[in-house]
Amino acid sequence: MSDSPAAIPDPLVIAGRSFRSRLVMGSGKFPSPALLRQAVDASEAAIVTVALRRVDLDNAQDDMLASLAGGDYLLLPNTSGARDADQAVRLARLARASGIEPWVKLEITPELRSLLPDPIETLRAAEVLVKDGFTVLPYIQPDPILAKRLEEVGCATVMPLGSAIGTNLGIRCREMLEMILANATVPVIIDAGLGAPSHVAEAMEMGAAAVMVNTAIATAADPVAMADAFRLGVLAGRAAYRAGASGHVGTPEASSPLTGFLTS
Amino acid sequence: MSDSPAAIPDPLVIAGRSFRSRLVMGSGKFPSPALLRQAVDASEAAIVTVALRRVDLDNAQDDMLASLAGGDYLLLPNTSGARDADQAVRLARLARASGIEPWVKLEITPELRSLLPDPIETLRAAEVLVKDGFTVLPYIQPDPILAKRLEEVGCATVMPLGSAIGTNLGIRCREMLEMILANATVPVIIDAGLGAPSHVAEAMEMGAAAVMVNTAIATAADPVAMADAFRLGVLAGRAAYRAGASGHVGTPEASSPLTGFLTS
Amino acid sequence: MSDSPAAIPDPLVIAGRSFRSRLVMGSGKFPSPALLRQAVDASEAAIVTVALRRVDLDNAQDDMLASLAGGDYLLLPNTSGARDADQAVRLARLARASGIEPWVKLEITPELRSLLPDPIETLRAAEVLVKDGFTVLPYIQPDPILAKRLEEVGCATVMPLGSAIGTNLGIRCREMLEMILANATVPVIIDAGLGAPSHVAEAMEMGAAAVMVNTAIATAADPVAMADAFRLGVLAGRAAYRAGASGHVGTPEASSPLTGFLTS
Amino acid sequence: MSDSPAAIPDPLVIAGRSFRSRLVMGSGKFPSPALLRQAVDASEAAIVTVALRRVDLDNAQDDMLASLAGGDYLLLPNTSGARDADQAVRLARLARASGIEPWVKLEITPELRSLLPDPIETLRAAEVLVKDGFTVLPYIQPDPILAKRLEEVGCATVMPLGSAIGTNLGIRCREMLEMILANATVPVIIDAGLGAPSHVAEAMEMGAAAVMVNTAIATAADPVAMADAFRLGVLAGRAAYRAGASGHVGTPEASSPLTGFLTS
Amino acid sequence: MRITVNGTDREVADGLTVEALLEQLGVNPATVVVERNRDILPRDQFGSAALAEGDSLELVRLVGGG
Amino acid sequence: MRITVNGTDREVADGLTVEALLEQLGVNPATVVVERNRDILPRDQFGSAALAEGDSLELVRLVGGG
Amino acid sequence: MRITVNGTDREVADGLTVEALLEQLGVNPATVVVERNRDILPRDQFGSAALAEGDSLELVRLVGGG
Amino acid sequence: MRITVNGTDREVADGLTVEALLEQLGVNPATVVVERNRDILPRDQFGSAALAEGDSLELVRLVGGG
Repeated sequence: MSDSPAAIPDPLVIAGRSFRSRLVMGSGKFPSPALLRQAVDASEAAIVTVALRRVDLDNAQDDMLASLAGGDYLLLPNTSGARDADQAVRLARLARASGIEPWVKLEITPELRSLLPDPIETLRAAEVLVKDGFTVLPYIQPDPILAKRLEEVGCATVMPLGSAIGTNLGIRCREMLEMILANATVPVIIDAGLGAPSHVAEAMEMGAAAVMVNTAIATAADPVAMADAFRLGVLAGRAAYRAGASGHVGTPEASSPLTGFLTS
Repeated sequence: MSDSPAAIPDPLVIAGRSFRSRLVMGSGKFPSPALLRQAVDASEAAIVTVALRRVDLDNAQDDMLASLAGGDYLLLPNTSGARDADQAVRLARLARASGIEPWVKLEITPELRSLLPDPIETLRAAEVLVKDGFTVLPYIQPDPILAKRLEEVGCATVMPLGSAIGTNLGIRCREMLEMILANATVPVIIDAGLGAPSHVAEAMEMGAAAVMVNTAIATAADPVAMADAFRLGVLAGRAAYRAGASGHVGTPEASSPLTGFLTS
Repeated sequence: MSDSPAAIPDPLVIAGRSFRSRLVMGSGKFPSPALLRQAVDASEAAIVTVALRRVDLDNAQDDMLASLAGGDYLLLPNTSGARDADQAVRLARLARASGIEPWVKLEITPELRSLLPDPIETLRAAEVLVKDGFTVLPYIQPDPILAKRLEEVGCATVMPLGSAIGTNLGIRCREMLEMILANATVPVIIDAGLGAPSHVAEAMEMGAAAVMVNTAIATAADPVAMADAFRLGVLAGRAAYRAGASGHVGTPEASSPLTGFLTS
Repeated sequence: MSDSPAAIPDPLVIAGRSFRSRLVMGSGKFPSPALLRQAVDASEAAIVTVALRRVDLDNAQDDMLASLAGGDYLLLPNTSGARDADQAVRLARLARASGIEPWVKLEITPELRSLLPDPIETLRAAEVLVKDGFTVLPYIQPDPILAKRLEEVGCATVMPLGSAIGTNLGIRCREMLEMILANATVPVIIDAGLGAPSHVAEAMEMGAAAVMVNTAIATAADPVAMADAFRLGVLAGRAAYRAGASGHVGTPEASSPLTGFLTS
Repeated sequence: MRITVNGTDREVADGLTVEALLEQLGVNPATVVVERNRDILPRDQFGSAALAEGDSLELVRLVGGG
Repeated sequence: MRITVNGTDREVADGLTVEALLEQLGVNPATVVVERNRDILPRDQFGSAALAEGDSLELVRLVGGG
Repeated sequence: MRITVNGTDREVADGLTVEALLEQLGVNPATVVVERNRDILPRDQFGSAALAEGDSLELVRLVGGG
Repeated sequence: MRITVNGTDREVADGLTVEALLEQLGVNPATVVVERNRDILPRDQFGSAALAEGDSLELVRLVGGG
């Protein structure tokens, strides 16, 4: 999941570590472990998020993630289910104890209906987890002031949402994201609500360092093909960002010459 | 530019002819013939539009298109500069006489400032050109009724605009395009105003058969890299269309399980 | 419905005639004749559109429009139901024979599902009706070239749609409407799809001379209160247009002073 | 500024107090005290925000607010200039000491360029000020979780922004505002970025209890006329909300009858 | 004799005037517009215009519409 | 003695009251709010409150704002 | 003795080790994380850690999530 | 004799062929399209087609366009 920076062209660098892909993929909601693995492979994601849950003692053998073994990606545990800072910290430490690396996607959502992040608890937990040695990637509203504060307490990235999770609405608060992108000194990963390759392409064109997608891939009719579509969308948007888009133009402009025959 | 349909996966088929790419590229506004050719190659476009103009007798050797020789794409002449049906028909016939195939991108723009198409003259010219044996691809407003009438007189496609030419504003009259896409029995190529890979991805996700791009590639800081970015954007959008996007969702929906530890 | 221009502040002037209101109201779909009349009165509309239909011989007494008698507004018949120019001309002449003035809202919609206007037939009918002495107000797509051609054949206004009729989606092809507004020398009345007072306010702020509303009033829970809401929305947007809006600003700007206490 | 609730039709009620208008007007940036007063009167606002600043000892007589004396509205001091909770609390107490009522628009903006609110400091200051007896109206991002927490500590309203202050961009994060409106048990006042009557009408149609406007009125070519335009826009949107809008419709729908002559 | 009214055949008395027909049908002559064989019949001729075998009439009027 | 008013040092007469200072500065006591050494000074104490060496005053008032 | 596992009371043999409990429950020790009375139990202590009356255990593991 | 080429009058030798004219002008006959008096002249007639007094020629070719 990480080569030496020199080896990867245009790597995503988080906390000093280089990743070959700018697509972070979530592993929830897949119809089967096999489809999950095939979709992850098709996505070429270098970071795959996972959650932590009680073992179901009636199906103790069940292991959705077994199919992910041996892959060349970082497993990034989230703190989904946490409703406050204490719960999130507890979840992060449990995840670390499973033997994976001390990275955490910090999400604290007190309200089950919307699953929107709590800014107060998120900052509180981020401070604790950073001090505890975690590489912290917090999920937040597109709130530029909060993003800056999280950066100041040592978060490795910020992960503002494009729109509410699972809605597939794409980027709905564009100006706030633009302000975050303009001021951040850590990588900005746009997360949640990105429902189509055009959405992730837009995010990358705006200058996002990476994007995160789960629902739109996992619930597609063909998740593996959709993973490939998102992979292409990220590449397309990133390529455009680097190629220097020419920007909106107020007035129409011909693409054919305005001089010459019949117009003379 | 055309293999047997069997040989190309998911080909674009216009008037019975198969094309390996769903990106139509315009050749105007490039800084140099060499960059034009490199960008066309990077785009992997199978159709490249060209215009027809008086030879500049003071620079008679000048040949912008020389660099395109030998390429594996259809040269599709447009009728840019035509202000009415008669001029467009005359231009189409002159283009055909240059030795290329009898295909024509029909555009009639009476007003130089906006370069918007004239529905009346376009239908009139389309009827004449179809009878004269041309394969006609008319550039139009996203007007579903006009699209249907052009289809009825035998046009091979319709090419509704996303937004005014050269503005890079993307798709601005989405509902009208959706109605055209829902009703068309010919391929719909969305043309004009597509300024970023996210725009072409969106067009393809909506079900467009192809897209056309010129300004956004030709005026990018790095046109060759941008051509590649658009190539990827088209592939991404098409892949998503085929993979069966799961659509917008009215309410937030978790990607991690809602059961288990800490939520019990 | 028309005073001398001097008497009305900021009148809408069409074909030399002044109207006290910039809200054109449609009379279709109302639950009862009484509610229709109350809503028209609440709207303060000076122009009310009507349609022409066969008398239902099983209910020959039925007269939806009886309640409109004696009102101070112009009854403007439309050509709804016409699928081509000939039918529209026939309808316009029948409407005139009913004894009302020779004004007509020209709408030609060949396709029943979308009810979108046909640009070719509309121009054809407009030419005939103008020559026949009608004051012609054509319903069209937001197509700036078509708008100009209709103006050139003598139409008194153009009535581009905001979005498809009955959808309440508001203004969806804003740039095209802006081009029509910038170039028109006749009043532009934005029609169809305006589903809320904010939509009509936006249309008026853009510089529309008037707006037309029917579905959103007639199908509201309280049509009379909604008619009043639209009346206010038109007044609000027109007042803002005349007051000189200060326009979008790229960057945030304080409304409180940036100097002084605690910031020194 | 406040009658008995019975006397005002559809009053805005904040902290048990009724206001006759749902437009809150800011008093910053006006060209002159006289224009400020005329605009306030034209707006019919029942709440007018003010700021607190050091007396300029070189122009100690200068009193921008003298023109507001004797008006029938609540003067609502803001904490503009505060960069953290301590500064905001200090400002609120100073404002109260000036003799006006203990109400405060709480705004804490650590960053001068964007003037966006700090969620952490805002919650902290809100708790202190509520305990200190203030009626607190906090300015926030459209963050539903933060809104709920502020409500829980006793804020009298929440004031989420439509878009960044002074940008006139209108409502840009609509879904988040909708979630706040759906869940709030205190009045929601949409503040900042509302640049046109259509914007405030939209906010009111969505169910906002009130809106706040300053820049768009103060910087209009004619601030008094613009204040009237916003007054009308608020009334229009509120009336539509109460009249029961019929909502968006997926497919076109005729406003004229689809039966009868020429369609039979 | 047989005539067609609004697309439906009817048997009416020979030489019936339009005015009489409208009265039979209960149609208010003040608001109806009559088209006979594709020609508009002016309202002041309703009383004098006698219908003929095979005439095709359209009786239309204004209704609510947008 | 030296005091600080709105961030600027000033030399004033010993024992000057706040009321007298405001009069010297031309500041209307009816609209000003006075904070002395971070404590708000009630308006009814302007006349009796004598300034002391090193006092830091903030004189603020309401202005237009959004 | 009685302990609580994932929120449910269970009767187990006195002095049972965590490793033995996991085996009884069919839980793979290589992927599970065990929290005992709110403290994480390192995996290398599963074999030696004896459970006591009233212990509260959480057995958790990584699953798919976004 | 005088002819018009791309909107500009020119004096050329009597009886000049199109092919010769193109050579004089330095125009590549392989890529140019020639319209004479509004009729397209097939490329294989460039050598044989003699120009006449007052002829109006358009010499056009494909260029970059969108």
